[in-house]
Amino acid sequence: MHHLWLIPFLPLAGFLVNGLFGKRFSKGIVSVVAIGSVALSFLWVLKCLMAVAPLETPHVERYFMWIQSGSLAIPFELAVDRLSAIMLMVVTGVGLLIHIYASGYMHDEDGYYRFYAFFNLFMFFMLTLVLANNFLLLFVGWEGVGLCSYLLIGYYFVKHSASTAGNKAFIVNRIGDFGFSLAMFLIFIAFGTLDFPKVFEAAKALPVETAAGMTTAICLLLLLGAAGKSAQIPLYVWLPDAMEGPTPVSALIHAATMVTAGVYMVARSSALFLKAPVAMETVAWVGLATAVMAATIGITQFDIKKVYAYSTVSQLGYMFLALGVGAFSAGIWHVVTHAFFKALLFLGAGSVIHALHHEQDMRHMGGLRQKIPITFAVLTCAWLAISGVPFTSGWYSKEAILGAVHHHSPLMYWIGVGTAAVTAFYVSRSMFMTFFGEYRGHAHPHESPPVMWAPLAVLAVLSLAGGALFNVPHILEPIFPAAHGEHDIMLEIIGSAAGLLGIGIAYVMYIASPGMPASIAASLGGVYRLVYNKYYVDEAYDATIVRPLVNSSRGALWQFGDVWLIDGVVNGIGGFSRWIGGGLRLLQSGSIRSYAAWVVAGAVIFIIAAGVIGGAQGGLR
Amino acid sequence: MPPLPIPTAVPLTYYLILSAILFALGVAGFLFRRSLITIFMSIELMLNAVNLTFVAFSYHHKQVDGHLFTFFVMVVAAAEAAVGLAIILTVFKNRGTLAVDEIDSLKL
Amino acid sequence: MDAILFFLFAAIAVVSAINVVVQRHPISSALSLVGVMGSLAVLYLLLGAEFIAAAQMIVYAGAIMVLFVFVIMLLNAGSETSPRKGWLLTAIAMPLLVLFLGLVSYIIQRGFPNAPLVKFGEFTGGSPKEVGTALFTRYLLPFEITSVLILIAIIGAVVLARKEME
Amino acid sequence: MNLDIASILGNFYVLTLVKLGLVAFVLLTALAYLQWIERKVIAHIQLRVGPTRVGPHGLLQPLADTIKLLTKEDLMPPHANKFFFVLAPMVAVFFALSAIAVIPFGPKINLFGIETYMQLSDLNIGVLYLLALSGMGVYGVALAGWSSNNKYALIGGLRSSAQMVSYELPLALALASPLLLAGSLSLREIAESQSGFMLGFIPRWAIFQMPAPQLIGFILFMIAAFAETNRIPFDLPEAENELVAGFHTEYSSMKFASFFMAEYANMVTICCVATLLFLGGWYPIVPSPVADYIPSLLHWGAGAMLIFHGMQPARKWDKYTMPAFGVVFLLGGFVFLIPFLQPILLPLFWFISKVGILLFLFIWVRATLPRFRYDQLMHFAWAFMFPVSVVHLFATAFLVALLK
Repeated sequence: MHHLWLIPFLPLAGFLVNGLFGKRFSKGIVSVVAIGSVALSFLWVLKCLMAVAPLETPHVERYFMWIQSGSLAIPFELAVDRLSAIMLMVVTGVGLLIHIYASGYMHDEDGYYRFYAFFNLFMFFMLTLVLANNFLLLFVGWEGVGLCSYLLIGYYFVKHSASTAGNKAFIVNRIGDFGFSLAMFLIFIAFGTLDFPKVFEAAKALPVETAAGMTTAICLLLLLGAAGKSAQIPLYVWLPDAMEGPTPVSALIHAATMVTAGVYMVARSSALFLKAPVAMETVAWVGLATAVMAATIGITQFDIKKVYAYSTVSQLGYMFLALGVGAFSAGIWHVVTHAFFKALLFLGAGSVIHALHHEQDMRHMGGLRQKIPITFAVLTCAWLAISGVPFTSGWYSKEAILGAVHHHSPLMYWIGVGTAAVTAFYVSRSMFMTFFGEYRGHAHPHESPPVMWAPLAVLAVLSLAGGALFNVPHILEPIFPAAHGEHDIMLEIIGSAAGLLGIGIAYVMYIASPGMPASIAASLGGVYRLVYNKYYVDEAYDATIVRPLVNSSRGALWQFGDVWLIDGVVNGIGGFSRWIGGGLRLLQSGSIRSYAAWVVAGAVIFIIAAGVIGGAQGGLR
Repeated sequence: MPPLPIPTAVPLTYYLILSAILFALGVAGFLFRRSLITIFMSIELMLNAVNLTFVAFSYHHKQVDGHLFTFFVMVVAAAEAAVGLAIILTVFKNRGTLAVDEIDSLKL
Repeated sequence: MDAILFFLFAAIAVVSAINVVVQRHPISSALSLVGVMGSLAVLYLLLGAEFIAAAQMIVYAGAIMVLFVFVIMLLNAGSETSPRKGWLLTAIAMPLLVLFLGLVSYIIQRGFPNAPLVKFGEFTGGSPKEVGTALFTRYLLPFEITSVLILIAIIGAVVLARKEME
Repeated sequence: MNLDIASILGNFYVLTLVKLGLVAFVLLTALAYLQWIERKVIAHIQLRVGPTRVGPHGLLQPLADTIKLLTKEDLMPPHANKFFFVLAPMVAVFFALSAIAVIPFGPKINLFGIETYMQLSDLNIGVLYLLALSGMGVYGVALAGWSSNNKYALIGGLRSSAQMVSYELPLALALASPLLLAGSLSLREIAESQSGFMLGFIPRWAIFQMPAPQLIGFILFMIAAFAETNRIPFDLPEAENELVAGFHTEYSSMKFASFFMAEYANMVTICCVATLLFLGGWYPIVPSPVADYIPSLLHWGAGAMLIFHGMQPARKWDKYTMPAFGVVFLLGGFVFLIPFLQPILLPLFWFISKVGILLFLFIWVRATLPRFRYDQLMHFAWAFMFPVSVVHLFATAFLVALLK
């Protein structure tokens, strides 16, 4: 017993304190409570991991029987194995940094305590999700993070766009969660339990089913859930809009932790997926498609946060690609490194936005290199990392993925490489547009306070050295068989080259000859407009799904079902009872005594009846 | 001094019948009194009668449960008295009377 | 001894109960009711229900009836005038009541043809300890619910009795 | 055999009667003299001498008062509800006096081969019995206020009933926590549970007893007790300057006296309860060998002081009275050394002295503090006393459950 429950419950305590009394606290106390709780849980994570190391086998702690109904028995169990250990480290560590950063970024916002309360609540649910030892508890965390994401996207709820974005995220996630819950039902039908160990033991025993079958169905439904949470095709549309939330939220929830929950979940249930090659293939292609699509969209965006949002989507695509080709550990590795550099990118962007007084359009930036040097420096690290410049963290994980992909199918590999180049291109583009050239805005940029750039510095170091520091595949050796595909130096060179190529093109287009992008955009106008408008996916969804749904429900459910059917019945009953009541009303003289007399009469009759029956049965016993 | 006579006891039924009598008297009070307060007191009387049966049966079965029911009845009676008397106060404030047969319409 | 006590206090109870019904003035009724409760408390003691007897005195006689007396004094409710259309009701209800009483007594006699004699001290399960144990083990849920009930009653009483804010 | 039962029974009844007579006599005298003491103490606090005319130092004052009250005209106000007007003082005094029945004054004693407790009857729900009586005590006041058909009296009655009902809660709650320590409702067992010493010198009284010292509980209890007995600073029901004399405005002669008696009896009872629940009943404050001599020493000290004062008299008769009392005290000191009386006298001494100190506290407070305003009183009861006592009870329960 190492009291794992403290890990999630410390942030919960923070949430309760801030949520209940935060209004009365000063901002100092609020941030101390929030950051302190997360810091404590980070330390507690370290302590627990020290205690349970080396963790060859999972360490499970059962607290009480949570749900006990028929054959369904769900204990409240927390477990930590190497996989969840890594996730714990990332969530609490990065989470802590972002909490600290937020105390600077959010300082002038009102509802400061509300922000931190939700932030802590998110940490609680995320840690529950990671520590859960059965699907249901994981689902609780899953829903909880969704809720917090909704609350925080809509943090500026006075802004209509923000609240609608929140709703969109919530609804789209519902679709995914629907899939997830169906998957859980199927799992219970197939295995009779929801506990990870039992399910996966049973799954290991199953034969590999080549055709579609139960396992495949389960896996595809799980994939649907994961796609919802991790913004994969077709459910990625919510993530770009989610950027309406404050930047720390985008960094923590929509880049570093929550969106990787899907990856974690799929990796967690790898035992199932390995038995369903069809599902695996689907995962891989979904990931790849998402990666390409999002990357291309990323090229054309001008809102700096939108660019990073699409880059997040495409990086998640990478992770799914890795999972799909069976390189789970590579995927998780990318989760970790991505958490570092993407959080850094967002926080850096936040720092830029903060510097420019909430200017997000890159066309009004530029030349900030001298004005906010520290931000520039840290962002450069992130830029190198995500572009896969050799020996940065991003490079390691990306190479691992690409290696595995190549082993799986060369076609996918080449697409992946291309995407890598594109990725490098648009990130560089954003960097050049932001920091190089001359300043095109009219705000007066100012460097952010230390409380903001200190975490950035830490993250910068991590995103440079993180890959080398945490050799995830090695750590995950006991859980996932070593990623096949021995290190092929050729592949690595190609991958790195792709990244550098992307940077180079960006340099040519945005530094060397600044006129070029416009002309290119003009030359391929149709394609450009298509991409610029995000392939009209939102519009398509709106036309094909949303509007028909609204119309049909208005017509069928409201007009017919509610107004005609239900109201009709209810009113009918009402009229009928009024008719009856008209008759009975005469009894109701309003004098209590007469009522009492009636009651007594009833009692007497009842007693006579009882006496008769009692007599028939010969006295009461 | 001489030994006292051995005390003679009464059967349980006496208690039950006593409670029946009290209950009937409570009903009578409810029926024949006009003052809202007195009617309310008659209700309390009935509750007491019922409590007596509870305790008597609890003795009969040599189990404590009956006492607990009595206890709960008391709690309910207390709550009822609190709310009921508050209602009576309000009624008196609005109607200026406590006679039930003058308070027979919902709106003034 | 038990018999003497029983008859004594049963008599007191019945007489006071009758008093409750026939007295014209609410205060008199209230105090007669206190008398009923007191004698019932003694009967409870005879039945070995010490705790309930004490609770009867504390809760009923000591709190509830004080509330009644308090309200009666507050309203300064005078004695009743005779009802307007009482005779009809009486005509209907009196026989009903008598019938009711007769039936109940009959059934009781039928039900317990050879009821045991009530001897003081034969049942000692009514001590505070036993009651408390039962209350906090088997009857925990009802107990908690009553606490909620009381909370509701408090709120209701406050809302009803406070001055209208207009 | 049969005869044995008979003798035991006879013995029992006779014994109870004897004890009853004894207690009644002592209590009533004490009540009468308590009033004299109160007047004296207040007088001295206010730098007066108090009653001195009747008897030496006014020692016969109570007697005179009694005679006066007995011989006064018994007024019956017109339009008063006769029955309840007469009933009220009886109710008050009845419930006030009958509380003493369960109060133990000392341990089991063995006198002339008769084993008995220094207590009229040992109810195993003694505490509840006392609570019930204190609840019933309200009727006396309320009825008196209502029946005398007088606005002042009515307001006094209403106030007192509201006040007593409100303060009964904190009283009961404060008194519940020592019960948790003792684990019993019988006053005797509660007192016995406080015998002995911790670390050899701290008495295991409830206010010191580990794991949950009841000091706060004791204070709460005493405050509530002041209110329960309608004493200053909570004597709203009889606030002279607003309500003439409150609920007993219309009363005179013996009825008035019985209200008076009831008030003092309540005072005595509640002090006894405080002593039994919180101050370790009849158990001495120091371990045995020392404790046995303290009474004698005290008496001798008192006697010596009296004689010394008799040497240089302030008033002319002091030179006779004071030495006389001094000698009485000296002899009294020796009485405590008689071996076969010690097991009776020592507990009695400790018990009575504790009660006396508490009674003195009552009087002292009356001489010192001003009166509350009514809304303050209620607000104090519900907004301070009640929550605090609830929290205190929970804390005690928690500690007891944890450490016992």
